Amino acid sequence: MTNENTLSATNDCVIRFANVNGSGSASANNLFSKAVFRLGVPVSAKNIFPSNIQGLPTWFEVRVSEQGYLGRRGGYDFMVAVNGQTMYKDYLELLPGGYFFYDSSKRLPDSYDRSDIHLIGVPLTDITNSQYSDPRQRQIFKNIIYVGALAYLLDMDFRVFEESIESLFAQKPKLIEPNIKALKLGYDYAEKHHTDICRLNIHRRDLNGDQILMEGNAAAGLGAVYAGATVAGWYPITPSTSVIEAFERYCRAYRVDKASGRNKFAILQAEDELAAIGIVIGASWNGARAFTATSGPGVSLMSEFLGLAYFAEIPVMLMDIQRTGPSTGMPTRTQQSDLISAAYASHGDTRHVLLFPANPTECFDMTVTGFDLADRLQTPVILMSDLDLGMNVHQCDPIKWDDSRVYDRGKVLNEQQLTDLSERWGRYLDVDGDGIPYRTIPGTHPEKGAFFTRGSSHDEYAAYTEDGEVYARGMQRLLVKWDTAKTLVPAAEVTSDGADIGVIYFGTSAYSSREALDQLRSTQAMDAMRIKAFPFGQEVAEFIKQHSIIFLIEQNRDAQMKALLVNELAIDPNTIISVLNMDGMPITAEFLVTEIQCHLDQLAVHNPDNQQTTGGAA
Amino acid sequence: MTNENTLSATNDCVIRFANVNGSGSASANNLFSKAVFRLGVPVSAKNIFPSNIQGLPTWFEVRVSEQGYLGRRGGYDFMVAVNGQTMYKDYLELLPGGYFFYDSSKRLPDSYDRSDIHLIGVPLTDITNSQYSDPRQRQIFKNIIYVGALAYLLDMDFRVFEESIESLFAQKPKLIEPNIKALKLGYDYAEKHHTDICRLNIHRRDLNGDQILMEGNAAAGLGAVYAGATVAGWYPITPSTSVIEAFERYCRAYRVDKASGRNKFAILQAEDELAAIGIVIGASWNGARAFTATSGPGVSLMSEFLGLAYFAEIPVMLMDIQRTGPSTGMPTRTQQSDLISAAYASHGDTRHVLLFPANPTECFDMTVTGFDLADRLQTPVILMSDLDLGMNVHQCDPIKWDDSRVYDRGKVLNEQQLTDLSERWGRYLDVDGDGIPYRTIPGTHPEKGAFFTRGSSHDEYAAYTEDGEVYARGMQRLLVKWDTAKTLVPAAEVTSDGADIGVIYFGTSAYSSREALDQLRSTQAMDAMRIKAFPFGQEVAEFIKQHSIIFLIEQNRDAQMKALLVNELAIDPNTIISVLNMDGMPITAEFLVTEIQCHLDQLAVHNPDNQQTTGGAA
Amino acid sequence: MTYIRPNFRHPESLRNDAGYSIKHYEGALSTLCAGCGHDSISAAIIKSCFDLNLAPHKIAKISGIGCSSKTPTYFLGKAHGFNSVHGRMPSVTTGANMANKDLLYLGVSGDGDTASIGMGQFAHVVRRNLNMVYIVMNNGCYGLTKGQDSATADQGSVSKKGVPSVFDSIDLCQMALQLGAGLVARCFSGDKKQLIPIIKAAIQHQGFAFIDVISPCVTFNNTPQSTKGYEWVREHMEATGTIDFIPDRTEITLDYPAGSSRTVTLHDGSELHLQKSSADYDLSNRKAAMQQIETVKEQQKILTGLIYHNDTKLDTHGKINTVDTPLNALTQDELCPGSEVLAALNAKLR
Amino acid sequence: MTYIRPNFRHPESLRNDAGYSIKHYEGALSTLCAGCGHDSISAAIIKSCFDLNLAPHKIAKISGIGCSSKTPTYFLGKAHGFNSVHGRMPSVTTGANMANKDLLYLGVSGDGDTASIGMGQFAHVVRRNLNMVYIVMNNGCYGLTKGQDSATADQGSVSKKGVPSVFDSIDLCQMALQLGAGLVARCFSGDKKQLIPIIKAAIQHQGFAFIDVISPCVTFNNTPQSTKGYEWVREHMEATGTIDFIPDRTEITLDYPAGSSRTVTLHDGSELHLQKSSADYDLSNRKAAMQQIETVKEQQKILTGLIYHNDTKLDTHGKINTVDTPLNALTQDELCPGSEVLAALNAKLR
Ligand SMILES: Cc1ncc(C[n+]2csc(CCOP(=O)(O)OP(=O)(O)O)c2C)c(N)n1
Ligand SMILES: Cc1ncc(C[n+]2csc(CCOP(=O)(O)OP(=O)(O)O)c2C)c(N)n1
Ligand code: SF4
Ligand code: SF4
Ligand SMILES: [Mg+2]
Ligand SMILES: [Mg+2]
Repeated sequence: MTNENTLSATNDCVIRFANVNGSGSASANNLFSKAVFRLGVPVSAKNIFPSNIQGLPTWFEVRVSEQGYLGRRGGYDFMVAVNGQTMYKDYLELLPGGYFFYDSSKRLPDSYDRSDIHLIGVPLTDITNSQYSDPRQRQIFKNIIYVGALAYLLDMDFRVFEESIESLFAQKPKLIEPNIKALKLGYDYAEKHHTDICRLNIHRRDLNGDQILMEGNAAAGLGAVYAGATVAGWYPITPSTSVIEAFERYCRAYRVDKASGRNKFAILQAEDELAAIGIVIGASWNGARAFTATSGPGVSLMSEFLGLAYFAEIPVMLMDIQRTGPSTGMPTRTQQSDLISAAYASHGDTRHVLLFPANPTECFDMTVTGFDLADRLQTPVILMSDLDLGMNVHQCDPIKWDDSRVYDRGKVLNEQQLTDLSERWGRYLDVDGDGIPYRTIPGTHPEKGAFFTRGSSHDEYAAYTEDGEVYARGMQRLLVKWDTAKTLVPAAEVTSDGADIGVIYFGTSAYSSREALDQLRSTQAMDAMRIKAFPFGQEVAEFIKQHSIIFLIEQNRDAQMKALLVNELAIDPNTIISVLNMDGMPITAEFLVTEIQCHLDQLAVHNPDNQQTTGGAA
Repeated sequence: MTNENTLSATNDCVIRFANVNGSGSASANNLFSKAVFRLGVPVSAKNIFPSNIQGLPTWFEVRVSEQGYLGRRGGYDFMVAVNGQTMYKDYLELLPGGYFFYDSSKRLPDSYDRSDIHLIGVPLTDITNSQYSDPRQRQIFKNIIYVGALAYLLDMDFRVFEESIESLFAQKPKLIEPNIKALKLGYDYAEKHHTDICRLNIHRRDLNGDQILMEGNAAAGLGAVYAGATVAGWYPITPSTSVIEAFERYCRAYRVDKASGRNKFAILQAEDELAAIGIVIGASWNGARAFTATSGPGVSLMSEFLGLAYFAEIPVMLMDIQRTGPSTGMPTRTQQSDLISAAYASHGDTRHVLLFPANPTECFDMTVTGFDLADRLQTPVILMSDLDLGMNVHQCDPIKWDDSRVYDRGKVLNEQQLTDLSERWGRYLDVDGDGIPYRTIPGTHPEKGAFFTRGSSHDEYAAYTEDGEVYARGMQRLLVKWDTAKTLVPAAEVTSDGADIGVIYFGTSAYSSREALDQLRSTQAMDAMRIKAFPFGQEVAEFIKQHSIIFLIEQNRDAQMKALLVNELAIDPNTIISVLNMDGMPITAEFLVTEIQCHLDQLAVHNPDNQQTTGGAA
Repeated sequence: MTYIRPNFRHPESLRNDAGYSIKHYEGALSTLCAGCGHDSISAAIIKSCFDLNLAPHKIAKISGIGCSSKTPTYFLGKAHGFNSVHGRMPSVTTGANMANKDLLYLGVSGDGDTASIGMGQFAHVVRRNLNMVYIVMNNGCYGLTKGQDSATADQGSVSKKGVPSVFDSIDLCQMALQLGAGLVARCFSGDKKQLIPIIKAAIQHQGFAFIDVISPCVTFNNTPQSTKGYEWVREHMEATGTIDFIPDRTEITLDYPAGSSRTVTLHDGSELHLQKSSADYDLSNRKAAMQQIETVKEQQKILTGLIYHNDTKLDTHGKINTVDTPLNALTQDELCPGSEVLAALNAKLR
Repeated sequence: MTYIRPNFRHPESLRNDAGYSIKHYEGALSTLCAGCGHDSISAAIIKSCFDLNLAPHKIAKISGIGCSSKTPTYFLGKAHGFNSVHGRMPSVTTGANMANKDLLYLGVSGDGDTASIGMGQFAHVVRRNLNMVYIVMNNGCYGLTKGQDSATADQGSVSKKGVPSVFDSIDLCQMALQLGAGLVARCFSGDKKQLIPIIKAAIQHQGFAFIDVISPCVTFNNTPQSTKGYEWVREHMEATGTIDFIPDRTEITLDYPAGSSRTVTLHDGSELHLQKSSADYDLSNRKAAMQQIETVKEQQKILTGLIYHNDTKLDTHGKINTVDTPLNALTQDELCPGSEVLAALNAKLR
């Protein structure tokens, strides 16, 4: 292999760890990525795990990027291949010029015959076998040893690893020394046998400011605590479970009454998702802030109840941590494919508010906003997160809370207000013209404000009716409320420079989209918009109108966001070119650049003067 | 009132009966409408009933139309007002010049002061009280008496009523005479007291050919028998229950083994809709033709299972007899509002085949076709009927069956075929390029063809996989299958004369749409298309392309068919003007004419030369 | 269509100790069929709440879908009501109860609503011992959808359709017992003397109280061969005892004949007195109660009355250890940790 | 990751009377955790089917979602399998059974899959007496979603998380009994000697056969304080008897000590023999069986073995009176009434 082909870079590489799940590799790999972060270098890590508990292939991808690109780039520069089941595939996937790190206790078979990569063998098994006798220790320290080797190979400051180990085991100091010893074993072996082989380096910088490392689900759970949620009904499902786990953890930390030791929260593991959302609806109806978290199959099961909440106008906060569908699909892979089913969940004419967080900080913020919106609009609000965002650790801005912020509990009449009412109160009466009526909470007033909530048709005073006109009036008012929603949801983030081309993305595609845009803009001006909510505000319609070519980036097969845009904003679908990633892996910048460039090239061929481009179909 | 204002017509009127439910009026009213039919005059009847069992208002609307218009016209010419609860409202709703028939045993209050209508009082209570002592008889014969009076007032051949009674009570001949007596009581009273008052007549014609009177649900149930369905899992819900009741009735008639008295069918009332569709999926998977019928709430609950059937590729025949949503909504009113939830039911990227019958004959035909399509495409097929079609008696073409027709059971390998296979068989392998793989039925072959069905991701050989590429390949193949579906579903019915304007409708809107078109065409050329299925065939796209102004008629609030068209065919939504009826009552021709004319007038104002019309937003 | 009024008609002017007249406990006009058993149960609920001096607005009435589930509209018009979706009353009530432990939760359901589509939620609300009264208006059929057999229709029972039910019936009292309900009773809508004291006891009970009320559907399931018809039930009822509810034992001292009676003391000190009991088992013995139901059933009879009572178990709130203040009354200050703790939290995440 | 092989290893060459070797009954590589109880149950299923000489392709194995529900992939590779959705195995099996009464239906579920999300479907498949074997691999937790307590987790039981379960557990055997199952058994995955004969009996049973197999989750619920852990179960098992399955009673005449044994005869003439029984109740007496479970539980023990057996009831097909030919085998000729009858029908509709 010639030197020119050797990958070399400082603070710019992708390292992939190939492991077996249940083997303790996760903590070692996290130790590595956290070390990068602590070196002040932007880092992102993706855990690609199987849908079982033990013994199947799992990967961990670490992107190191001085430029701060936190999405997947595409391609692997360095492979830590310690899973025999997938090793050959991993080997083939390495980029030319890259580094293949493997356990050289066994020699590589002859089929491993690439001449365009660097082999880095470290006899992990031999080392651990010689150093440790306990099988469990052998397994654990084997992982730490390769991290130590990486520290040398990537020229990383060893001290940062030591510090990490020290803080990690602050509660169990006995474990500090053996772990550091294991690190050293790897470091030393690599130093001795692979001196100066690797031209990928990770050197200390100070680029991470006050950023933190957090999982989106933890942030959403914390958001629910800050938003004052007291009731959670839920049913376990990957990848949403950790939202509730985080909520519980933070509640235990901040919400236990000191004096009595009793809980200012009620978390019920329900018997299924129908019960989970039933609990949320009952609690919300009764004036508590309540929420649930689930994934696609749960959203399908909640569909009937979502229609009830829409029609009876009950606040619901639902978090959909999307995974790859349809059906059970790939439970441990990501996707943005529940958009249509969430937006229009339930039979009849229904539509629900969606929020699209793009990082953990937004998971927190949008959760809090979501509760406010649900209360204000008296309707379901669905936080459309995904596995990538929810279960991976992301580098993001710190969580902030403004102590002067007051919860918006919406139009709820208290006892005094009810007493003071002179006109007849109507639960479903639009007195302000915003389509939002006033509600009351059970038990508020001895004489006034009681009403009957029902999913069947009702008049302005909540009485049952089969009068088509009255029914239609109520349904039309819900459209007025929908218009109000457009003015209340978070606005899209627009970067506009008057270019002809506009690129739209949302949620976790944001990371890679930004990186791709940086690359594409070197040859072509492009504006960008990140959608944060459904229904869409005026700015979304305008952005689309202002650009003759629109690229819309999604992580699903069926261009679901496009369907929402076209349907809600009456946009000509032909003006939108979909760029779709659907394989369950977080979208890469490389894919985006290739796809968009390819479309641009085609357009150029068809319209050499680049004038009246109308875009191609998706 | 001047004579000019008096409504007068032969075989062209709308009569509305206002009754109390549970009072036995239904059979009397049916007797009346059936008499019209037997007089050879086209008739249609709509039963507008409450969502309870006894004691609430119910209406029955009979449209008599020599021209053969079978939809609702709009307006009432003759009101049979025998429900005190709604009488005043009924009174006000009568068209000027119309006839108000009431029980004159009690005098009308002074508030009944319209001078533009004819009052026809018949002392129904007095007559029955004087003639009958048994309270139950009094109630029943009161209804028959007003039918008798109508016979005179509308100048109908009395013999046809006698014949109807005779055939109705062929099994209980004792009841014939008293019923005829009651009819005569009414007839005679009217003849004596209201001689020649009424200028609406119903005279014998021979316009009904070989047509029949049937409910859509009965036809669908019969269709399932003819299609060879053997398993039905279901859960009661209005307005779908009578599909299963009909299926059972016809099975008992045609599917009981003569020798053993045992059933060649299995109908299970399930514990809920999830179980109902689970039963269908299990039975279909195991090679039986199976189906279920439900309404909106059931479709919502079936959503998760529909995703499984889509992804695991299991035939499902589902009938959605739509009612007014969302949630419980108006359970006894009609609507076409489950389109989006049915078409895209379930999380993830899913889409399902929909069929849109417009009359009972089509309910039969499309049920049979639906089973063939489900088997051929190995996917859910949903018959999108509605309450109006399903539960009202419609005049329609007779049911036909071609004995040379052979069920299309699709690509199922039998034992011999499996034995003969030389290549490796793959359950999800597209060998023909149409996106449809071959399946096998459990128990077919001792060695070959067993596979594992799952809702999780699978490769071409039905093995579990978490390989994103393999998953994506499967999902893309499903799109190929979707393209195949477009060529197999019933094509839209197009009437084209090269007009600029095209009117699109589907399902039960067809009746009124045709009538409206006849009216509108007197001033403006218009083409028409009736959509019969989703996904849309090429003809649908072409029709839209060929017309500069498109009106799309739907019975829902959110223009759901428009959303499907726009999304699936990449059509500019601005080219489609929605005409939406959403009050739960079957759409009327009057409404359509007014709405469309109003749009046309507006367009004319905006584009006086009627040239580059692009249509207005919905 | 009638306004539901308890049989024991009080003059409008008569007020209970809380100062409410009976009118305060009534609801809207009933739209059920004349003679429907459900209306009698509504009347019994009205009477029970009146007698117990409950503040009507401190009651939440929650139901599923069905004729039975419509009844909350017809009683307690001053209380908030929630007619949810079919079979899901338990989860909605659970959420409501979590939000505010201080209201009385009156859950109303039908046999279709509970024993079929709602079976899962029923089982789990029992298991969690939610503090509520759960009334099933059990007519053995689906009234609102026109009379299909329900899962409580006994094998061989014949409804208006004329076809005997082929499957075993589900006994909801046995299910409730099995799943750990603290109070289990079965009543007949036609027997107010038994029903009212039991509703009162259920209301006073802390934790999950289950009442299966056999409530004939006059329109679809009141044939002589229907085991849920008036005739059949009247003839086959076997009572655990004639029942008196005594609100405050210090107040009245009734002289029950020794040996023939027994007393159940409720958590607020009120008592349920069973006279001339035919049940010869310990009402607080679950195993015995289960046996007794079976034994009476073997005799082709229906065991009615209070079948089991035990209030020693913690309710859901007790089990998950929530504070005394209703959760919906906690203020933002009490709930939001504020900005300060975030500094430490963020630091930990670096 | 291991191939599931029954403990009693036959040489590959050994064939059963139907001519199949044990390999014919094996499945794909298991991806469960090493030591998972579920793998042992798979092995027992393989062995049972081998011993019973079943044609593998005449079996349909259907499951829900969970580690337990994955197992059908790991046994009977020649049989069609269906890994459906969470909690809905019963309805899919019901449909499959309706389509073809001639296959053996092996339903596999977990305690989460059955006792929580699947409770409703479970109750109703029992009630309908569907002819199937229903095996719950009961580990008291949600294995696949990482160890949350399930509804069968006993109050006070402590999983890997370290927090005792606060709610009552649901006893699925009692539920099955209550709902009318014809064969009810509880086993321990660690006791193949008991499990295999019971699986065989369940397979031979006509109608609904329920086996609750306590099957420890080594990863999340195998602590010493977990009542579903290996240690606890081994120490607290109380068996109804040591069990032998005797395929054909004419063939073998075993000499069981009189008085200490009892025999259950299955519909095909095979027998289940209980030796040294500790159960002193009549296995065909439902009430007694229910009592026995409770009694043993009161002693802090788990009753295992065959708990109840009675095959006198009609299964679902019997109740709805279907023809002998499997419905999926009826031809178009047999099913379609043809054009002729339409003339009469249309005439009636005029
Ligand atoms: C999801 C759903 N499925 C079906 C229905 C139709 N439905 C309305 S009431 C009812 C059954 C009611 O039976 P039950 O609970 O016994 O009440 P009853 O009318 O007998 O008092 C059904 C099936 C529905 N409303 N929602
Ligand atoms: C509708 C739905 N909700 C939730 C899940 C997530 N889920 C997968 S397995 C499982 C529980 C499994 O528990 P159990 O049935 O006891 O099986 P085990 O893994 O313990 O064998 C859950 C909740 C799902 N797949 N589908
Ligand atoms: S149908 Fe039956 S349950 Fe419903 S209101 Fe009438 S009598 Fe009551
Ligand atoms: S997690 Fe538990 S149940 Fe699942 S495979 Fe592992 S040991 Fe078995
Ligand atoms: Mg009922
Ligand atoms: Mg489990």
